[in-house]
Amino acid sequence: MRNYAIALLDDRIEAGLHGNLLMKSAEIILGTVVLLTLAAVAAFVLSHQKKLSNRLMSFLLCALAASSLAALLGTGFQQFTYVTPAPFLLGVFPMSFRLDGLSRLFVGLLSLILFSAGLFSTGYLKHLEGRISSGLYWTTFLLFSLSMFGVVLSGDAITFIVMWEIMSLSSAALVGSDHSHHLVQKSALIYLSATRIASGLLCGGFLWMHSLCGSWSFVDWNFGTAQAIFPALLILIGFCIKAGIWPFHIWLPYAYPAAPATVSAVMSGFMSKISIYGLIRILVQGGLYAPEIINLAFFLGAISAFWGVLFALVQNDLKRLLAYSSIENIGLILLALAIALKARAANLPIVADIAMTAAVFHCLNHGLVKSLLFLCAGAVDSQAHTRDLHKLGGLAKKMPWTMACFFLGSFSMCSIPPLNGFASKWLIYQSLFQSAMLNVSYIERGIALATICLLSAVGALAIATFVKAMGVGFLGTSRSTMAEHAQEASAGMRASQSLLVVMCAGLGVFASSAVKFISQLSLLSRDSAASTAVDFPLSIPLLTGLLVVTCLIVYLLFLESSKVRIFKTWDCGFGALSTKTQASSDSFAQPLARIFRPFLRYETNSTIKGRDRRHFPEEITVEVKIVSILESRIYLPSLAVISLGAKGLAKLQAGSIHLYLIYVCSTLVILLLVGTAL
Amino acid sequence: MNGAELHLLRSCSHWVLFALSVVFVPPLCLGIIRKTKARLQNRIGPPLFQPLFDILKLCRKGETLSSTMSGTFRISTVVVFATMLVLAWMTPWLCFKPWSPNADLFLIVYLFALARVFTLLGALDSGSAFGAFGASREVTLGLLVEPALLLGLVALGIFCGSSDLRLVFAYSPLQSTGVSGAPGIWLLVGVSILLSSLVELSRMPVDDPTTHLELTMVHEAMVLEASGRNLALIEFAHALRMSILFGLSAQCFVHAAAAVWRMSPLTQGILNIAGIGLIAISVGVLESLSVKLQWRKVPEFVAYVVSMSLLAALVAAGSGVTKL
Amino acid sequence: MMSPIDLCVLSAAVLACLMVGSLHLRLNLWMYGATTMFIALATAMTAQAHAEISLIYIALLIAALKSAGIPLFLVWTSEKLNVHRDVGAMIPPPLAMHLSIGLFALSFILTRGLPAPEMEATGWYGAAAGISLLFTGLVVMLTRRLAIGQILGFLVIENGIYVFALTQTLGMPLLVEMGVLLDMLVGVMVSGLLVFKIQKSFEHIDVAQLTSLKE
Amino acid sequence: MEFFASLSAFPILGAVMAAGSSRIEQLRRLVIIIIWLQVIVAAFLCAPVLAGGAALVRFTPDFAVDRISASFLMLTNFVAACSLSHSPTFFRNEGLITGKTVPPEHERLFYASALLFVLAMNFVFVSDNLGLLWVSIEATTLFSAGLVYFSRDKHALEATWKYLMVCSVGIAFALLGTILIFAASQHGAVPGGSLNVRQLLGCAKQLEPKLLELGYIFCLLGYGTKAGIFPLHTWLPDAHSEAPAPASAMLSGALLNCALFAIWRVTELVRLTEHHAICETVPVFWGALTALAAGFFLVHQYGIKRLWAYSSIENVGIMLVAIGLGSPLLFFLQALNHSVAKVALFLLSGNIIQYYKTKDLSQIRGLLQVSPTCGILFAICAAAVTGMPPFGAFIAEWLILAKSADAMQGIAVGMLLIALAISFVAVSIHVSKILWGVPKHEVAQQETFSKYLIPSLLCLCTIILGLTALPLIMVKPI
Repeated sequence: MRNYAIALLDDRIEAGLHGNLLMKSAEIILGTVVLLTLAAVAAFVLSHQKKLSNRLMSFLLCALAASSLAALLGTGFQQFTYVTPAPFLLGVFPMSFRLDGLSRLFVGLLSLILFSAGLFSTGYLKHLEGRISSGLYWTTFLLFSLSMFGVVLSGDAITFIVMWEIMSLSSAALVGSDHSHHLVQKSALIYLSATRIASGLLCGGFLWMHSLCGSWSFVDWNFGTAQAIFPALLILIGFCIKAGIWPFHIWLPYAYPAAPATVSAVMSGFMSKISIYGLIRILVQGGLYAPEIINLAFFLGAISAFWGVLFALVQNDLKRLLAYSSIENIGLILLALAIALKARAANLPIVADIAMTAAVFHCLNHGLVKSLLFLCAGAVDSQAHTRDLHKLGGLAKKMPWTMACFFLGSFSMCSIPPLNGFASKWLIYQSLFQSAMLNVSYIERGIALATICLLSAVGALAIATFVKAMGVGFLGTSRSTMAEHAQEASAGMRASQSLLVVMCAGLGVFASSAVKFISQLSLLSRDSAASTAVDFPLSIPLLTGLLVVTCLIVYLLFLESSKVRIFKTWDCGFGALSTKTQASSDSFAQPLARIFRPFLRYETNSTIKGRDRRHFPEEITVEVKIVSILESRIYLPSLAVISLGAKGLAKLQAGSIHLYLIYVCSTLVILLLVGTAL
Repeated sequence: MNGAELHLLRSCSHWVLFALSVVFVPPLCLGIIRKTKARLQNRIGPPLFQPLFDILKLCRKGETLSSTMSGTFRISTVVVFATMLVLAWMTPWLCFKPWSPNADLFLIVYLFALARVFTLLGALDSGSAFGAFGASREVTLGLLVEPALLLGLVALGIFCGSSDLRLVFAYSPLQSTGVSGAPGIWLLVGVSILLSSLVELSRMPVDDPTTHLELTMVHEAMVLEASGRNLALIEFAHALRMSILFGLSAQCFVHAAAAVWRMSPLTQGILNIAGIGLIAISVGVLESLSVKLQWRKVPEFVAYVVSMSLLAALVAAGSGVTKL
Repeated sequence: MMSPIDLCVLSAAVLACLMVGSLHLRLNLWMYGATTMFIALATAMTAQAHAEISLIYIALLIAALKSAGIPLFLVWTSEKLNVHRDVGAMIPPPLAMHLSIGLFALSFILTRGLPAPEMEATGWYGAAAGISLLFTGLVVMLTRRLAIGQILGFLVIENGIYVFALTQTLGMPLLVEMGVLLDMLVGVMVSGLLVFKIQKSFEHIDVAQLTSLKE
Repeated sequence: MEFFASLSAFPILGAVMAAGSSRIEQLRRLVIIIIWLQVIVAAFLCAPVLAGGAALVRFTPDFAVDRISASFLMLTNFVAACSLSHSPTFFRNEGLITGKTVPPEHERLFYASALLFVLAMNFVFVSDNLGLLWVSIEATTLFSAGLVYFSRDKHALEATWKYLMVCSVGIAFALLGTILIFAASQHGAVPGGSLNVRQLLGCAKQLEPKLLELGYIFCLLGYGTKAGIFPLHTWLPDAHSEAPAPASAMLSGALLNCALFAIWRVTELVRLTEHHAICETVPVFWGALTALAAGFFLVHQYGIKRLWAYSSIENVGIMLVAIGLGSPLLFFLQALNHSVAKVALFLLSGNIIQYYKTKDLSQIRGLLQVSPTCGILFAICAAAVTGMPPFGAFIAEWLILAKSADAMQGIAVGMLLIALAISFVAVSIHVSKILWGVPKHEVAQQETFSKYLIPSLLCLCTIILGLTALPLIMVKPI
């Protein structure tokens, strides 16, 4: 053990000797990090002046994001490892950070999201006055963001797991920050438990790999060997839990709605991608070939893509809907990863490159879009004081800017050209198409075709989901007075939304260069030498231009000059329509939900009251019930088993001293038996 | 005159032909369908170009908007119309087409989706119950039909080794005679595209466009609030969509034929247009013979379509030449 | 063949077994005293067998403190609290006695395998006696409900261990022996005081009823 | 002789004065001074080992400190000093907040027995002789009984009685084990036998295997009872929850280490012999089992201090694994981190109990509202004690897991991981219920700086232990 510690000491010193200019910049980043932590504490100290601390902290957050972006650009494209010098140590381990193509991409994404979250915060936190303690919120938020930087930059397993745990803990604290509601507490605890289980599995996998490869740094880990299957499985499951892949997604629809919008934006936008990052960094770049694992990942990804969007369709809480849709997208990303691995195993480098690019590109896109959508939802929540689609509606006139941002985000989620969602979706389709064409085994071809079919169904469902969100949430007339009195969001909030919208549109229109950039990082392997550029043949800019121009022409030709008369919506001559006559979110989703009844456990019970009910109903109530099978059939029972076991064990502590003495004696007997056995 | 001029003339003629067919084919399709139905009901029926006249008439009218509407409604009309024009340009639904950019099949399908989304938003903007009815049904049909359409095109793509529809339809039958099941694939895909277009366009047996019982309508219910030029744009876009889809399936049938008997591009072109007409007639016949399916039965109908294109795709994947 | 030392310790063990048979506190305590006296005797014999002066002091200490002092103290306590009979827990005393006699036999079997101590023919009897005293003590602790009964059981266990040490080893270091004795005395004192407190706040010293602290 | 004098002078002096003095305020100050003086004394005694790099310092034939015992000696005195320096504040507030003032004679008895308790614990670490080790451990039991008995109500009585009886029986077994080891040493190894640790370590190979094995088993059982290994832990939650907060802090932060240290002594001995399977397999699995059981016990808890008691049991299990892996370094690291965090937790729990006037977890809500400082310190310490990074405990547990994984103890690793997960989830559920929400009824409390001085100090320590090279520096010599 001593040698262990000493060895660590030695290689730390060695690493210290190999310092170069890049490390200087890294030290600068480290410095800012420390400084910001101090600032967070400061915020905590002056937390009683809410306004000031909010301003200061959101500024600091933006500063952090900007500085990290600057550091990214500053360090150019070379990759380097940085091992912390003596004082910055994890007890006995040096922290080792690694900056390369992959982490660069994710750091960039994180910085963007954090920047917009910071912009958003000042305006948003107003409506949480008195419900959350801003000092605590900001401290944990900064801790959260710093730890996420740490995770994507970490070069070895220990740094990774440390940062990972800090991230989980701080995010759980953030989820629970509005802890006066009971539901919020419950959600935070569910999330905390899920994430702890995930990290437990990860620890298991890491320890196992360490005992196999004798090293903590990811670079030395090789998953090609036969006995590396089990650690690979542990790691895969761990990451799946954290990412909210079916069937481990239970925590997600609780956590995201419960958290403040900024937090859920960051969590869904980036934290769920961190699992993907981990999968790429550890399993993909570790050279995983085991078909069992790959097929498992493929299967899980496909299922969660479908399951997520299906449940998103029938949600009535705006943020819950978004949460489920991020399950869908993470599923898509995992699916793409699995396709890449399959293709690599089947020796189809082109397909593998396409799929890999698709996965990473979709990470970026979904990160941006989903944080945009969550921010918009937050804006709606802060202005209309509800997220329930049954109470929303008619916001189009109240908050047009937010509506525009939300619509564009939703289009991108429906992967409609020319927005970025389409580009990455196209890549996934393309990879499947190619493997259906090129793959040697006919079974694989069939699977690819079936997956294409599934994906198109998922796409159509996504359209249904987001049309519902847009139409019921923003169009028509307000369904409640709260929505009636909504105001447009503050300038900062709008600015952050628009920033993200611009990013999405940009990534969509100039997808081809983005794709080239990503594919040249050649993320499939550790050595960035073997890089083959994936080409993106669609001329999206032309298409966009064409669409815009045609729209303008058509508008000018036809509608611009036409005489318009404003009248009320046609009411079949019954007189003024009540807002209840509009389609509610349930009724909009009903035909589709009916088709998928068996999956959703979809039940509608309607009761009609009044004498002669058929002709003169006095009261009609229709309620829709959806039961999540997993939760009711699997998770709750297993929880019950655990708590039952705990109760049973607690019976041992019965309070009688005679019993206790008997334990002592029986333990003695057992020990003697064991001793004789050994 | 030399090659360059000839080529120029050629492309000019293509442009002209294309423009003419974009303007006249869609209303003609509608007209033919109506005419057929009238004939089968022993009526004279309106002249073939009546739909065009209707649209022109609507263009002269002013429009009435609901007070609840935001700008979304009008924007959506414009976008739908524009998208349809772009689609008409990009999709190889006619075999005489001017130059167009990469008509990737996924892109085409998702451009259709774009049009659909805006139609839905327009329908929901007025806050009327009918619009919402129509929208939620349209969305359901979309879910059912999109896989069928996509898979059909994918089958062609796999068979011809590219996802670019230009290449797919430029794919000369001479190459494919060697490959087993070539006409079969074309035929299957043609049929599945035709049937899915029936669903997509919400015509019989899925929906009866001529009825005015709102509770059963899909498309008509969505455009209930539209009027005047708005309505004109919507109707024309709808017709254009119809002719594009019919054109695609006609193309498939032509290729299927070409895979058996060789024929010159000119004949192909003529057959293509004629095919669209024939399809329109047959749709008319179908509509006057069949009855509207019960709403709950629609998925079963669509299941046939999906299975057909899946079959085509599987055959294609099975027989497709493996390029490594 | 059996040395007088073995005889002493074995009779101590038997006496202890017999002690289990009665619930009468004072009788128990005096029997315990007698047991301890036997052990003191055995210590003295060992002392002269191995010419260990220190053991003589130990023997005297045991005789004085353990076989006389402690029983007196506990008897005094029971007089003060005027409890005279234990209620007896779980199994009735005759059965408990037979059980401990059975354990007495068992201890012979268990200790058979132990290697004999240095320059001794056999330490078997001594070891058996020690272990059986240990068992008896445990039986007492498990079957007595009164606090005093439990103290008694603990004392018997202590005796057993001491006997084992005496017969298996050639005298532990004096310091350790002293420490052990001291600890025991303090322990008995502390628990004796506790018994008073228990009586004061519960109006009984039935420890089987102290079950309010549990999960 | 001067060794005994130097080590025991201050505690005994303090104890005598505490028993005698009548002015309580003076006494409170005096105790603080004395205990820190004791820390300095201990530091002087250990200096040659810890600073000078000597392997062993022998005071008398039977008293010596080697590196690990020196580290533990320092830790124990530090823990005791922290708890005792917090106790005056605690007793004052006991009077101020809960209203029922502590009778001065009770407090005097508390200080007296606390100081003697500390002395006994010191002797545990300095005694280089298994017999004396046993004596001092027994002594700790007797003196700490006085601490547990502090509040003199029925519960306290019950807890004390159980503590005394169960531990005495266990300790008796330990004595038997010690005797067996002595007997083992007489068979050829040492003429006339010996209990001197160095001597035994020197001739470990010649010890009579059978007797040694028996002795090991009995010692493990005996000291295990004192350390609260499942299922011998039965006394522990009662004692910890009934004692006043500073006392529970000492019991959990120092006493358990003493017992485990005793186990380490015998394990160390048996490891040197040929057949050391028993001292590897048994502790590793028993420890993992203990951790797992404690995790389950944590799920349904009603007492705030019982909660921490069970978490102590879990940590004892982990330390036992470290012992089984034969690594004093890991054992000490884990002990260090656990003690520091756990002491802080018990002291804070004392404050919380004073705020809410109840130990019942279901009555304690909304601490973040009542006292943010207390709440945040509480949360930090809870995270630290459940082995969350970046606190020291994480590193220690990680090292232990890694070592046992490398030692191919896959099952133990799995059990430990499950145990850690369950206990974390359970603790975090209880803690977040304490922190969040709104208090069930009006809570009277006045914030004073002194209340949080020691806990925040300890918080800082665990963070430093986790985030700096300090552990490396501290444990490098071992």
